[in-house]
Amino acid sequence: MADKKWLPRWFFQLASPRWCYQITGRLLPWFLLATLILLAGGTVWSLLFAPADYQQGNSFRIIYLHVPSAILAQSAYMLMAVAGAIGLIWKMKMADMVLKSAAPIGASMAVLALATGAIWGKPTWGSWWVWDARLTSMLILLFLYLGIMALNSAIENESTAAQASAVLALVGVVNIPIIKYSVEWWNTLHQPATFKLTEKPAMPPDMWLPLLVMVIGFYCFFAVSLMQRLRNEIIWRERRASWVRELLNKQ
Amino acid sequence: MSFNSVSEFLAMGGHGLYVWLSYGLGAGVIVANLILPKLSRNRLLAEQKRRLRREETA
Amino acid sequence: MSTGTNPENMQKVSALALFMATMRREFLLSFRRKSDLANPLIFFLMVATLFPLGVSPEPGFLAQLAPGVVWVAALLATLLSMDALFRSDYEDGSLEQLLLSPQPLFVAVLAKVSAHWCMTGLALTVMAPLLAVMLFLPAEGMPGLMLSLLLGTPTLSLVGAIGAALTVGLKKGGVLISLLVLPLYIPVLIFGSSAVQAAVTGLPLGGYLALLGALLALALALAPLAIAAALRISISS
Amino acid sequence: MSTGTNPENMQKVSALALFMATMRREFLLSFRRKSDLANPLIFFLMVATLFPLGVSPEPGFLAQLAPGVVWVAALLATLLSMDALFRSDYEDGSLEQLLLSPQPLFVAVLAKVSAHWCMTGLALTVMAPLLAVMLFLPAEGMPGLMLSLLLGTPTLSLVGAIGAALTVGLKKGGVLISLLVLPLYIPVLIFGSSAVQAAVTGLPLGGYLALLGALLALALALAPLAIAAALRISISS
Amino acid sequence: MSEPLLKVSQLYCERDDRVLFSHLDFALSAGEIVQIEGQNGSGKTTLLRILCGLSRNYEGEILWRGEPVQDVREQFCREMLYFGHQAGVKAVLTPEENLRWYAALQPNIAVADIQAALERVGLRGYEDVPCHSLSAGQNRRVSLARLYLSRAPLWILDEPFTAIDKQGVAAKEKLLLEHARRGGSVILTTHHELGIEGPVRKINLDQLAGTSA
Amino acid sequence: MSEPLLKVSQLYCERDDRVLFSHLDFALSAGEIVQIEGQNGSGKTTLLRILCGLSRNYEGEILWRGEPVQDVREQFCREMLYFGHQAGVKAVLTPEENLRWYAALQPNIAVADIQAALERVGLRGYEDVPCHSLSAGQNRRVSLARLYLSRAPLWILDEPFTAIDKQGVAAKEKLLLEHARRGGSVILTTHHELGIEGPVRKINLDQLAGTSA
Ligand code: HEM
Ligand SMILES: Nc1ncnc2c1ncn2[C@@H]1O[C@H](COP(=O)(O)OP(=O)(O)OP(=O)(O)O)[C@@H](O)[C@H]1O
Ligand SMILES: Nc1ncnc2c1ncn2[C@@H]1O[C@H](COP(=O)(O)OP(=O)(O)OP(=O)(O)O)[C@@H](O)[C@H]1O
Ligand SMILES: [Mg+2]
Ligand SMILES: [Mg+2]
Repeated sequence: MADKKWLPRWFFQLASPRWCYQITGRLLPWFLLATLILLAGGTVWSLLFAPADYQQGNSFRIIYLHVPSAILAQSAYMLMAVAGAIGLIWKMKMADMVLKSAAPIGASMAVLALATGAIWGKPTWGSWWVWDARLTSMLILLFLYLGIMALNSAIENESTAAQASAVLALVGVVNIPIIKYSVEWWNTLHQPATFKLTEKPAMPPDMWLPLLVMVIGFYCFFAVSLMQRLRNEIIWRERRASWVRELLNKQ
Repeated sequence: MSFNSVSEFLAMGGHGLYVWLSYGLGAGVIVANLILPKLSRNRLLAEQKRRLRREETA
Repeated sequence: MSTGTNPENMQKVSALALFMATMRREFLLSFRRKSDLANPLIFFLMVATLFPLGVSPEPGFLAQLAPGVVWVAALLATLLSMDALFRSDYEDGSLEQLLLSPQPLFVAVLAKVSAHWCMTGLALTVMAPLLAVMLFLPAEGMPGLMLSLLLGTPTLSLVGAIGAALTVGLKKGGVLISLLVLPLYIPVLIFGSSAVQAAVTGLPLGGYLALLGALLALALALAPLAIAAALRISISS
Repeated sequence: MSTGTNPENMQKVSALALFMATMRREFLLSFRRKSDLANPLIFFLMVATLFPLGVSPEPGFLAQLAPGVVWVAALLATLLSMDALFRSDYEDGSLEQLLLSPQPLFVAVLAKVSAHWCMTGLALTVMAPLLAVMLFLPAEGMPGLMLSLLLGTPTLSLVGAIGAALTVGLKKGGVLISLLVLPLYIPVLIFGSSAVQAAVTGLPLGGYLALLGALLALALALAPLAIAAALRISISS
Repeated sequence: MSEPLLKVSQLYCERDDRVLFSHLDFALSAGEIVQIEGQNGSGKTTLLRILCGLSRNYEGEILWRGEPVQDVREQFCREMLYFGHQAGVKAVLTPEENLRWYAALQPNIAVADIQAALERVGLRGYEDVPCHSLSAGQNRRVSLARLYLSRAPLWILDEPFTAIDKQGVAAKEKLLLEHARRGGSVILTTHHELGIEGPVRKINLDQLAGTSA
Repeated sequence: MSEPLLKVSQLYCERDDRVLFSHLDFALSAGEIVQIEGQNGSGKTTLLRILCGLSRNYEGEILWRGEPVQDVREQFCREMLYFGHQAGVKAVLTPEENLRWYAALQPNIAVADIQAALERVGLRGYEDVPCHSLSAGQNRRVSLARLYLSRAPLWILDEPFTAIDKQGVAAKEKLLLEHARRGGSVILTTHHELGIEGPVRKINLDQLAGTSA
């Protein structure tokens, strides 16, 4: 343990499933409240009050779902890779659980980003799908998610499954910049920038403020969903521990 | 407020289908992500309680 | 028992011996059943024949397709042969013995992957000109094709072996492995086919080859360790 | 012991029971590991993504490729999943038991192939529109694509099973099977992709579909017997 | 019962230019247990696979109830149970599901008996566990449960006691004896000393190996 | 030799909610033979896989020459021989080729001894036959030849006598005894009654299975 002195105390508390269960239990209602307020407020704002884009008209409102889900899909993968590294290095069970719980949420965000993008593409580009760099790398990200989920579900033993997914997540994260870079280069090489995504335009504040609200709302939603799944996972894995027994008896 | 009437709001300047499809999908994904863990939690707790009871009697 | 005079050195010698012995064993295993050796090649050839049949037999059109199709075929041929890399060792218990050896695991793993590459990637590279002719690839593209395959296929073998190691404990890993590995193959595919296209159009292809080389260096450095870790994890359940 | 009142009839009943039990078992085997079910589909999807990446992302060009690529992808996805059809039964000894059953072997074989088709061919057909959109296949081609896949994929499963049965006794049959089976797949590929192309260009496609149907009828009549015979030969070595 | 169930005459088999057995003659009547003996590699498995019809790599004649076995194949399969080196157990299925499929293969097995058979091989409580989570011996037991289900008169068993613990072996030996008493007959190989007192006949293959000339 | 070779303390393992063993303590000194006993499914294989380091699915401590085994992994692997349920024999290679590769894995094995070892397991004349043309028992013998090559002090053997004929078993039992006399030690499982007279200690897992609470 001598070599772990430099790590702060809370890091080791994190390793305790019981402590995590309790702390997430206390945080969960607040995050849920924040999620509901931010998402409801953001949706109303973006649908009713944000101005329409002068070029794209009202289809522009899809951005308020599209961008948060795309950002979240990428962040969730980073989180998984970090959790995987921690799980492999310090053999921390909680990190394994985070990795496993984050995967389906991240995958559903990637699906949402792809679906909203595709829907948006139809009115703007006249086609559901275009082999653009951003789109392609999002699709590959979805494949990476699906791979991790499939591997996780194919291995019966929990800790083996967690470690195998961690290795895969790490290999994937090494590859993400390579994939992004290669895909971008490939596209600019083959195809002139006919359909280039509008690089962050100088949006007026009443356009990007609701976007900010939505992004924060999505992060809160991610936290809520992650904590819910995490708590389930904790109960399942610790089902033999006495504190879970007491917890079950209390309810 | 960018819209003058409900029908205008629903039409979204001709892009109603796309916008509402997106928001519907978004709502679906988010709600599913909140509800499914809740359901599986209920199932898990019931299962474990049953197991505890079984072990107590055994 | 035999600590020798210079243990450090002894260790290196015996690791080298393990590398050679493992290579030798893998080659023996393949040569014993000659069909195994020919199969990836014939598969490669057949995927390339499917295209003219399924898409269009027109030379001009095919020439445009050729760089991509050759690369996709090489990629699929590698992928197909990947699943068998560790599976038979797992099933007959040799893999357990390998894991329990005092020798560094990554050495044996590297030997297995090298042997695999010689029998798929290298062989595909040698075969590629035949395919290129069948698909009417212009002659200028040929050096680019060969060089890019030579630099790209080892990466495919190394990365594919990670997937094989992760799925070795599972029944029917065959399809799961493609799911895990294909996304990781995409950069190689892109740079590889771009190199061929550049060669066809007379553009400089040094950049692409350098990139493929960089990917290979990265894979050579990291993949053996990842494979070794994945094998230990898969077995320890 | 239980010769029953009408042995002829009894036999039919028990053969039907065997068919149902085998189907049920195959579905169970797949559903137990949910990923197995999704894998051929995801593979299908990924092969289709490789093409734009390897060849060219340009919609016009891809649209021309689309019928062929979708069909080649379906063919490869079926081929890849074929090897597992009898192998695990062979390895754990269930195949011996199947051969020693007094029931007609071709019934069990037909059940296995049907289950396999439901989980690959049928599923691929349902997925195909997604692929078609990704490859910019014109909307007019869609019905032709679906119909041709619906009629063609069962033939692929049946013919592939013959190859699987012939190679089941060999280690590493994975690539050998493609070698045996691909040539037999070519007519299906040609008629299938022609049907789609005809649909895209607005030509009548009844002829192609009739041909695919005829191939299917032929395969349905002959393949189960061929598979049964091949299995007996493979085992009795 | 004047006619033997199974009659083998002048059976000859060689592998890789080595004669495993030649001039092998024996007859098996109802109620008999025959143990094939021999060293490792003497040809026991090969003989059993020939007898049950899995291998056709032999010369000589095999009669089932007086008729050449290849002519009455279906009848023979109906009345024979083969238990080979591999157990024929699917790893992802539970013991019960495995046996259900087996019952579909053999029409005269009653599905209703499966539970009882599993209980008798000591797998009670494991009915719902997939077989890959069972031990080596438990996997063999799943397959051995078929002996309790079978109504076939002829059992051909290739090392049925591999990986089975002592109590298990004793129970199976009793079962074989019962089967013989009911008029069934058994051909088996095992390297283990049979604890059966009764009508066990031994055939030693080591003496039957021809010269390799 | 005051310090035991291997010392296990408070070993605990559960699988699928069933405790296989808990509070398992034992020490193994040089010259000892320990037989792990237990019914099918009692956890013998699981225990051996934990001891040799293939499975990490346990709680408790395992010391090798006084140090935690995970800290001296390489040293431990060098001094240990594991023989598992699967023989680790490649079917298309000949017995000799199989053993050559094995010799490369274990640096202190001399390649020159391989011929002698094959002869001692009764495979003389089969050195050049691919293993898929050998019988079940002969395949196991190829792997058992490793015992004659090994210089490792600790042998961990999981049912080494499966499929081996009687003479073969007797020879292997003698070998174990010799190994113990030379100061080696053995942990093994077998369902067969050991004919060894000497320092055999038995550990019964059936009594160690905790309540599933
Ligand atoms: C399936 C189709 C699409 C996918 C997969 C996709 C994916 C992405 C991704 C990954 C981002 C980056 C989010 C970030 O990290 O900031 C993004 C941002 C964005 N997308 Fe899309 N997109 C798609 C279609 C579209 C369409 C059709 C439009 C509109 C014409 C569009 C407009 C935007 C805008 C304006 C941004 C924000 C740019 C920025 O913040 O950098 N996208 N999209
Ligand atoms: N992969 C696995 N996953 C979960 N449980 C398992 C697994 N393998 C074995 N088990 C369980 O662990 C228990 C012990 O198995 P193990 O193989 O150690 O038994 P064993 O004592 O070696 O039996 P045998 O004498 O049959 O070889 C069994 O009851 C089995 O149900
Ligand atoms: N597939 C094969 N091809 C060629 N020869 C074979 C094959 N299988 C077995 N043999 C040879 O046939 C002989 C008999 O093998 P068989 O498996 O019948 O022996 P066995 O008596 O069952 O031995 P064991 O007690 O080890 O199970 C062996 O000497 C072996 O070399
Ligand atoms: Mg045998
Ligand atoms: Mg065991």
